[in-house]
Amino acid sequence: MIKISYATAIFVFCIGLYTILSKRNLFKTVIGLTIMESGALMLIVTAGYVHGGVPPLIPMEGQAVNPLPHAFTLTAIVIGASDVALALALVIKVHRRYKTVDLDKIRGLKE
Amino acid sequence: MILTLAVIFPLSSAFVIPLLHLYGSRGLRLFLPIMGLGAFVLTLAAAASGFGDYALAFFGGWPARLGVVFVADGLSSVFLALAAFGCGASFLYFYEQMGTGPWRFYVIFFLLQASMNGVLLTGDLFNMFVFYEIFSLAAYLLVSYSLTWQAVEAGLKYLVMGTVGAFFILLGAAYAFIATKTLNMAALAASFPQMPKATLIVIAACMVVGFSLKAGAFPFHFWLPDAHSSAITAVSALLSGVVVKVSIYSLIRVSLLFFGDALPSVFDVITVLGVLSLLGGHLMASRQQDIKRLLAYSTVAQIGYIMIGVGMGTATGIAAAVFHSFNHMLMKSGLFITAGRLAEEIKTRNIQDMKGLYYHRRGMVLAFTVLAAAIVGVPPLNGFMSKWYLVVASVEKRSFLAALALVFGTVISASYYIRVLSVFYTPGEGFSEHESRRPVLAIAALFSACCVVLGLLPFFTPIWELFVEVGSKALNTKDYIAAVLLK
Amino acid sequence: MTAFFAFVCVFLALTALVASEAEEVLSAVISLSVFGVLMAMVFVILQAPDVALTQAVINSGLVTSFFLVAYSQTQKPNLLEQKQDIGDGQ
Amino acid sequence: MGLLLLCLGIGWWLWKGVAAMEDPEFIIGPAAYYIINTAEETGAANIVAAILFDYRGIDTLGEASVIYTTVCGVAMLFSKSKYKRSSAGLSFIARRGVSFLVPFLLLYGSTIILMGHMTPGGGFQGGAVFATVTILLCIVFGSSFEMSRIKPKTKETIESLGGLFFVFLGGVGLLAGAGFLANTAAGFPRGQVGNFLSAGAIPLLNIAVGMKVGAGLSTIFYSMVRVLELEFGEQMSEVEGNDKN
Repeated sequence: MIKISYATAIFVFCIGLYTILSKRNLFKTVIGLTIMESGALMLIVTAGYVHGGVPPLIPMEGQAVNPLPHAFTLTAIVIGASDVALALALVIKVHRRYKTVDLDKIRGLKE
Repeated sequence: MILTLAVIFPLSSAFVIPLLHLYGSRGLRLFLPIMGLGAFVLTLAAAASGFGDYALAFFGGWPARLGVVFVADGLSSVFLALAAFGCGASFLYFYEQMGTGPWRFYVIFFLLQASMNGVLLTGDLFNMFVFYEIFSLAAYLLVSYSLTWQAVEAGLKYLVMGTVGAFFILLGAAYAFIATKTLNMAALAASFPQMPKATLIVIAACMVVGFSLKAGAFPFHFWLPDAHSSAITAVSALLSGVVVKVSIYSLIRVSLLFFGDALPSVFDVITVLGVLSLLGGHLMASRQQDIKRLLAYSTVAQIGYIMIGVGMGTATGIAAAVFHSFNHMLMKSGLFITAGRLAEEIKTRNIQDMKGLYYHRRGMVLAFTVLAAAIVGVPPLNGFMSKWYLVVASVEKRSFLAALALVFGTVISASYYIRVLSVFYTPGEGFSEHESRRPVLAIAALFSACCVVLGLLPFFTPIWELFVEVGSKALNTKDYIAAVLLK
Repeated sequence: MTAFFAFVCVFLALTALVASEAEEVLSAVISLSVFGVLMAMVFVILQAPDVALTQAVINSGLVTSFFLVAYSQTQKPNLLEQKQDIGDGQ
Repeated sequence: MGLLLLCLGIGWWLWKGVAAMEDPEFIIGPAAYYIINTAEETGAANIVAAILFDYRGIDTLGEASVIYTTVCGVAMLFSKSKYKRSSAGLSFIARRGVSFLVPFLLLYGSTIILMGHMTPGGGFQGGAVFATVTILLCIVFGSSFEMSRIKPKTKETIESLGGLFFVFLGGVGLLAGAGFLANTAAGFPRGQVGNFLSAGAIPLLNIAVGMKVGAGLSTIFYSMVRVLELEFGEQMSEVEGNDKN
């Protein structure tokens, strides 16, 4: 189960990277950022899972999973959301200048 | 205590400024210079506490293994001093030009300074990522601060590239966490050599790619010239002088601490990246007609110099890299301030339109000349000294190719800076006849004087030995681990 | 449990692919929202309720609404032009 | 196609990095310490909250600052924009339904924040719920309704005060000599694990973060909703004129 999770996380990360590299639409780029971030987060959360673990809440019955990655992930989710919000705000701004979100048509800064 | 305050004071300044703005703007006029000065002094004090022994600050009173710890050693001290001076100059320049009107700029500026100190001080990989993100977001915003379309577009480009870099760093941290179940940098450094080779390579690649993206080394450089040339002058000076150096610091810290023993081939990769960015940056710079773009590409090349120094992986190499970082902060901030001010005054950034500028703006052009001579590496100036030590370090390590690239790069940079200067000194007409205001001239003069002084100091004082000590201390990871974990 | 988890993971990868490959930005955004909810499910299965709550609220709620706002902002001129066209037609 | 292959290659290589490590059978590292000692040392029943606000409190301050930076930036980017026209909002039934729903949502958000040290949740999640409520109000009642009720100035004040409150609570620890953001070591009462009043400063920190995140995220949304920019104004008013005709 852990290996499945790792594999999915890596696959998702790579899809995000591929989206950023290949798509010419600025919205797609931002979507790629979100997907990439989720992949990295899934990897971290999976790192804390142990077989048959219970959530890290007192009182616990049985062995708890590792709570440290949960704290990391919480922080990282909020950071990712802020990144995305700022990126979208800038996309709106760029769109107001060029009236398009197609990277190929945005050629203000050359070379 | 002082380490904590160096982060908390600018941070709370950033929280207070909107309140001051909303409820009585006289307070803002009164407190803003105090805040700027306080941040400057506290950063310098934190830097001073790190020289000599390791200075530590434990958050929440937890030991380093459990909580987050701030560590100041020689390496972070030098970079803290660099950040203090660069931020101070940029703050002064902006304050002189704009006053207290654009208060949002100051909020973002103080957030940048607080998080920068955080990155330089922290001893925890995830904490570094968090501070790094504040710092990067603030940098993207400062780039697009002027809200011209170039600035917004450059900001978006910078944001996308920087965020991809940040996620690579996060991925590297995730791998490190999977392998060791901790993210304290000292604990990680202790357990890295036992890690499987495949994992180690993945972590190394993620970190190098992430930090190179953030620093703008050659294959990942394409956002840097746009961002650094589209921003307003104060921000350009800040970005080229300080922001890039923080990424360099993280690269040095991570590569030495984690891969110094475990995977030494990382340093070869860093050297190759350095040589590539040196040659690429200089070649691109020599083709530019826009003076700020020229300076921005020159920054790419100078990052190459610093990375070659890091890639040597020896005490001399690290010392030369650190020394060159400091010098580059002085030179490039000064160049951006002078060139940016000149370009603002004559309302063009095209080099060809600046013919005869010397005869109308003597002070600024003279300062520019000194700084340009320093960055090319004319002998008694600081640029020459650090480049000399870089060559010495690479010859010591027997990587003659790197040394050759260093020399060759200097020749190219001489060619294009001479092109700019010859335009400045050719007689020409058509500029309004008012000299720049005094404070800006004073900043420019101060920076060029520092360049001369730092170039002469190694002849009279053991300042170079100081840097070598910083380098050898940074290389000594055992001491670092012991100092952090055993307290 | 493992089989269910594998099923969710496959679905997750599929929604990520759709979000990446969809022609329409709007369908990509909706797919991203579904992706966020599935990710929250994965976090629940991995015994991380805190993270799942955050993921559900922030990533599939707030971020999606940000995307939709930004998308509608960029669509506005086109909409207006269309309206103008219709007006001219009349 | 080449890019796809490149990404798949990177993925394969990342997978080899993961496959080289063994799955954990039990917990090692600082987390083992947290699980055993959290109840005794911090008094929080939710170990994740204890880590976020006590063991690694500075991370959380940084995280709150990230949102603050974004809010500042988005407000800066759209500072020249203006609301020219409020969106109309939805029908009467939807309005009634939502105004019935809103108190419960607010209650839910406050519960998440206040119980953050005992159950899953906390300042971030609760703040995000509050922000969602304001977004809902914007959609249902039109964008000018919320503006007239809660001024941007109020939101900005709440946000700054939240940040200052966090720093102040941290500063108490610094003054007590136990380090920034110290909790029980700085004299905050630990209380009984599982009680509402327990875990020292953690509930207070949750409130501070909730204030900051709620106000911040809703400011981001409202800045982005601002419809028109000045340079765009004429074209829009023309179109509006057409609409009326």
